[in-house]
Amino acid sequence: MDNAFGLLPPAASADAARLDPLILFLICVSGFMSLLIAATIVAFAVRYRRQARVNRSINAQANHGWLEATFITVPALVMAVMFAWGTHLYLGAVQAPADALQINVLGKQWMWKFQHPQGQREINELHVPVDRAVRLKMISEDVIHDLYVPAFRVKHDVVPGRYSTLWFTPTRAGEYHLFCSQYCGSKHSEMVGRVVVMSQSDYAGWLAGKTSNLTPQESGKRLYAQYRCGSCHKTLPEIGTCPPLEGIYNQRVPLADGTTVIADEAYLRESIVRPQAKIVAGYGKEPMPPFEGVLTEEGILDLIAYIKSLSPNVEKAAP
Amino acid sequence: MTSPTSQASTSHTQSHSATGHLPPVAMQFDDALQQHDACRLGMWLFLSTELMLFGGLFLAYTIFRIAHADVFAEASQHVAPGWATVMTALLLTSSLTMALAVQAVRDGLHRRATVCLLLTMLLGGGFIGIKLHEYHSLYAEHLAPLFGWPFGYSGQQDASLAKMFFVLYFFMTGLHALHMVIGISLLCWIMVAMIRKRDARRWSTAAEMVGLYWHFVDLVWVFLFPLLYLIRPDKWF
Amino acid sequence: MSGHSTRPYFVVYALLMVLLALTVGAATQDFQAWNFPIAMLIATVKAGLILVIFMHLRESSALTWLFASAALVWLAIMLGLSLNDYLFRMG
Amino acid sequence: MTEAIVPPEHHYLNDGYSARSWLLTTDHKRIAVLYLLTITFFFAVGGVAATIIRLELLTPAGDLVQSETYNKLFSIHGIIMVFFFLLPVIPSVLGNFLVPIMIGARDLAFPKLNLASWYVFWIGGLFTLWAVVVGGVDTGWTFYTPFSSVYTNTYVIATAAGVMIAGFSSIFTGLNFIVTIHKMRAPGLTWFRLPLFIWSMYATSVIMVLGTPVLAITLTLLALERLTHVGVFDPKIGGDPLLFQHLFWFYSHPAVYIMVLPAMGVVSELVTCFSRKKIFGYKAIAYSSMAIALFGFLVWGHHMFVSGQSVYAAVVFSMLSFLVALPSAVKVFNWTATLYKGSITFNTPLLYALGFIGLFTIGGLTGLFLATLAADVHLHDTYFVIAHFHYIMVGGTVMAYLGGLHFWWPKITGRMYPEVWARLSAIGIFIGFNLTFFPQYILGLQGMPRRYHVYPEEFQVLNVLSSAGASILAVAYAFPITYLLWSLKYGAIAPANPWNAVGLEWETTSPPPTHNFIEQPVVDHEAYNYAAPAQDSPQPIALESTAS
Ligand code: HEA
Ligand code: HEA
Ligand code: HEC
Ligand code: CUA
Ligand SMILES: [Cu+2]
Repeated sequence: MDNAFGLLPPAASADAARLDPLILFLICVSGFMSLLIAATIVAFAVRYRRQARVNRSINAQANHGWLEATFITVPALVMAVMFAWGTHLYLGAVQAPADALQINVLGKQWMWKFQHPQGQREINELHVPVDRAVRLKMISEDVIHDLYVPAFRVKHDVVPGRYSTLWFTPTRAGEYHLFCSQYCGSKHSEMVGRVVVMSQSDYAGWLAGKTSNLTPQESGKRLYAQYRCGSCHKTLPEIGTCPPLEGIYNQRVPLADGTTVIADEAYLRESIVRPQAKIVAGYGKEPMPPFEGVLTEEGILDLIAYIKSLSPNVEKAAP
Repeated sequence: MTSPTSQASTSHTQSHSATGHLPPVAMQFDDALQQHDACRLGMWLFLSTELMLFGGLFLAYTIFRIAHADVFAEASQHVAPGWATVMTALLLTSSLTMALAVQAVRDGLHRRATVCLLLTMLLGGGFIGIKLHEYHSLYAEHLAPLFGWPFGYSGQQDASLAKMFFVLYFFMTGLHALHMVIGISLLCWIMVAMIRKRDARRWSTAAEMVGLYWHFVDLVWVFLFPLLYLIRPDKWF
Repeated sequence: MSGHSTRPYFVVYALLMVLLALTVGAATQDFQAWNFPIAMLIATVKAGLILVIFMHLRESSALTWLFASAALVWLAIMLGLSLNDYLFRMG
Repeated sequence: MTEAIVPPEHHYLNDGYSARSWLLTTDHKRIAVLYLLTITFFFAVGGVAATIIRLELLTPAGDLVQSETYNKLFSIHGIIMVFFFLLPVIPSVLGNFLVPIMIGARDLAFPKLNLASWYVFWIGGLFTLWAVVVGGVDTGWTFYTPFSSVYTNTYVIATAAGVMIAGFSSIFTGLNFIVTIHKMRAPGLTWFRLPLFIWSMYATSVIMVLGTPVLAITLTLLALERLTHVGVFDPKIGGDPLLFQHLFWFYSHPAVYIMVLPAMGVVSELVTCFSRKKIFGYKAIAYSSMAIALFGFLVWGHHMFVSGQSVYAAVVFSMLSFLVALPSAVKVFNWTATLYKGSITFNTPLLYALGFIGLFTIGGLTGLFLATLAADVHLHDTYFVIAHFHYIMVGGTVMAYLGGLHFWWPKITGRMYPEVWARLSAIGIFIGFNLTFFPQYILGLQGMPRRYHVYPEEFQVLNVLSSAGASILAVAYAFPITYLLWSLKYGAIAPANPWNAVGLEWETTSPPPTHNFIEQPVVDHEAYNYAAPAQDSPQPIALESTAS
């Protein structure tokens, strides 16, 4: 019954296993209510048709307050269950586990690019191991897209200008549809692909067999040299006119305006693309040039991977 | 078409002192009071729609200002608070003259109404004049990011975010200025009637409606002024 | 409509000018977190005066008051529920 | 009862035949007729687009039209159907005709504004049609940025301008209704004596007046961004694309209630009339309309559950979405209860009304799936959503509109429609409708995304079913259009009160005189005061008036 009598696609993720009972519940409640109302209408319509000889006496004075109250409370209770259940599942799926496999996703008109931590890149195809949490860090280069895997029951918009995340734990090996489900222009319906869920060992084999490109971290390092970031950002202990980047990931950074922010991925991205937006306390007299439009989104993802690698110990220590 | 059907049974009593000063009654209304009430209610509803129209811009402004408080504070140094104070004073004064004009029309004082309307228009015109001057100097300073005009922002803050301030500035003041222009044309229309010594009573409702509109435009400015010109770096969160 | 005296208009006008001076004055001082609330408070008082006297709400029916405030409520809904998103976004 | 029914000598239809007497009329009834023609035209345009969509989706491959064309088709289908058909249909046609008559007034408060609204509507319509003719628009009816503001190269500005202008016509209508209902009720017609149709028109008008301006400014910002390359939505220039979605749905969610509240008003009238019984829970239905108008503004974020809005906002919007569903539930139960111990005749209008209740219930309940956070993650932007809103908008509102049109057709035209044909069509529409859209629920559950020109093969069977249903539906819709036209000349002359209904509109002649009533009506009783049906005996279908 893992596909709810064929109404749902095969359930291939932990989310699917959790969601399907809720959907079945919704279907049952709706089915029951619809039938109940339809049956009542038909029954009344037949019984009280004009030709029928039936007792039609009603007490015009009767107070139907209790009935009206029932009309509100019963649906309210049913809906409360729906709300609580749906919200519970939703909130449970917000935060990805810290040890999740991190894959970068880039959406653009009209293709999906995936990049594995070891550097393998693929287009419109995503290979993931079974029974391991996978976290997608996604961004779009142009319009809004949306990554949707029906068999996993997950989707999230892929927005330009900011990272969004989606995570899931595949539970069954196989091939599944991957759709773009936010309308994005002419070839929206062709921005599709497949997710291949493999056993852990197959996945390892696949990774090994795949001609590995540079890892994000490595290409980040190259870009770092190419764009001469190091000309300003000196390595410790040498301190120049700009802040050192070692160890900053997920740490609190004091800003010039007196507040602090946590140097997460969104912050790092902003600091590269639009450095002036948040200036680190004590710096900024010789401002950093904005790299907006200079670097591709892919390049930025790589640079962030590199900067993160400069903070080896704090990776999981999100405050 | 304009014969008032008298309704003995209506609840609308004609006891009001001002009834004598109201315009003739259209076919669909029972009496002048009903007509006047309907017009007023309609006008207030219209003003609600206007407020919601500006509301969209206020929302955009709010979220960008919260996100980039420092940028907005710095960028607003480039628009002239001094001139804006003068503009606010002009507009507030015009609201006074407008209120007086409405009263004068209602009292049938053609001359006084004309003068007050003229003053209102002049004050409004002065406002537009300064506004144009301000637009022009922003354009000259390359701070008008419209129509592909050159944009160059020199400040501590990020230029592309500062641009957002100027975009909002132009959209908000532009929409407001457009309302001013419409208001001035409406004033013109009433003033012509006053100069031609048309029966002022026929115009009292119209003048009152234009007055409401004018005050509303003034009211929007009362908020735009501190929001766009007097920003201090504020730290809320 | 009642009371054909124009005196209230002048009184309100004087008040408005005082408030204008007050806003401008307040803007030259730094009240830290209170800068914005102060500016908005003064603007609201000004708006209130315009509404009540110049726009005759004082002499108007409850219905007119209702209509005048409806858009404010709706505006508050729009701002409130949107900020509910913007202020709580993560990352 | 055998005496021949004679039409009134003077009525609004024979009060001048010149083009001028129609095009410059300020008579709300004539304006309603102008709107009727206009809106039927737009329905046909949107329907043709729907037909091509369904033909294309017969096969998984994109073989009938190209993807660009397909995208333009569903965009124009959505835009025309929503902004130029369903939003105005009941308010501007039935509302315009009935609001003044039902409250015993001679006309709306601002007749010229009413005429202006029709012209403004046409100006907006022409802009949009022009955009379609010169090249179309491919943004979907939702105009999401930055696709619409930067990336597409179709006619977004003209379309947005058209929609925005049409919005003003809806503001004019709403404003007119509110003022009229407040100020022009007949003597004795207190708020709780008003027909429920009036309550629903009032609630609708509130949304129109307070919501539509936000759409106007949003589309203006969109057009400006496209035109001047600066703006607040494009992330490349520091903007926020989600801001567009907030602004758009701030209007467009309440707008779905503009589309359904009037239908609920119509159904309330039909159900009582054909059960010959005072409506059950008058106050509950009246208040629930107002509640929908207010709460409807609090839930727009349920269209953005997976867009990246904050988790906190998502939870609040989900909860409020359930809240706004409650008043709808109240209405459904009260209509059902009205049938109890009624004396029911199955005339066409009632068939449509019952169809409405059933289909609206299904559409509404599936709306609850979408309001449930975790479920929406799976169902968002799939055919489930398409099925949800077609059930409410086509199965619900279009049905109610057709029911209302048949009900008041004698009043509007002075002619009866052919009952047998009408019943057959109503049944045909019901069957065709369900065949078209029920399979789409399953498609959605299985994960077929919407706005897909080509789709995986496993979805074909259900798509073929849906297309088959759509062809039945198209033919069934052609029937009323035909026989209603036919009835104008050959239909039986309608008496003043063919349904033996109560309500001021039935106290005047069919069609009504230009100023609606010969004598100013005075009301001294509550709405729907049908005489209690006699017990134990079949009710004669009589033509004598029960209203005293
Ligand atoms: C007239 C139009 C109309 C109406 C009335 C509604 C009514 C409702 N809608 Fe719908 N909706 C649309 C038109 C409409 N909608 C459209 C056009 C879209 C798609 C837009 C787009 O993206 O293109 C949409 C999309 C949409 C979404 C977003 C889906 C997505 O894109 O992911 C959601 C999510 O919450 C939703 C929810 C609801 C709810 C909860 C109601 C409720 O108001 C329904 C209330 C009614 C009932 C619940 C039925 C009656 C109740 C009973 C019989 C009582 C019994 C009940 C119980 C015991 C529980 N709708
Ligand atoms: C508001 C009202 C409304 C109405 C009435 C309809 C009516 C119909 N709609 Fe649609 N629809 C929408 C609103 C509406 N729709 C919206 C808002 C969207 C979303 C768009 C978007 O994604 O942006 C949509 C999207 C939409 C899709 C999804 C497209 C996609 O996502 O790829 C489909 C697919 O089946 C569809 C089908 C139909 C059909 C078959 C009808 C039928 O009911 C139509 C039947 C009517 C006629 C056929 C015309 C009348 C008949 C005659 C005049 C007789 C002569 C004509 C012929 C014989 C052809 N609609
Ligand atoms: C001209 C000098 C210069 C260059 C070149 C430069 N930066 Fe910077 N960078 C700065 C300065 C100055 C700051 C601190 C002020 C600020 O926050 O804007 C900074 C801040 C940062 C920060 C935020 C650091 C923190 O502690 O929060 C990051 C991340 C960063 N830079 C990354 C990069 C990357 C990646 C590159 C190359 C693509 C780069 N920088 C190139 C001068 C430079
Ligand atoms: Cu990408 Cu749709
Ligand atoms: Cu909605």
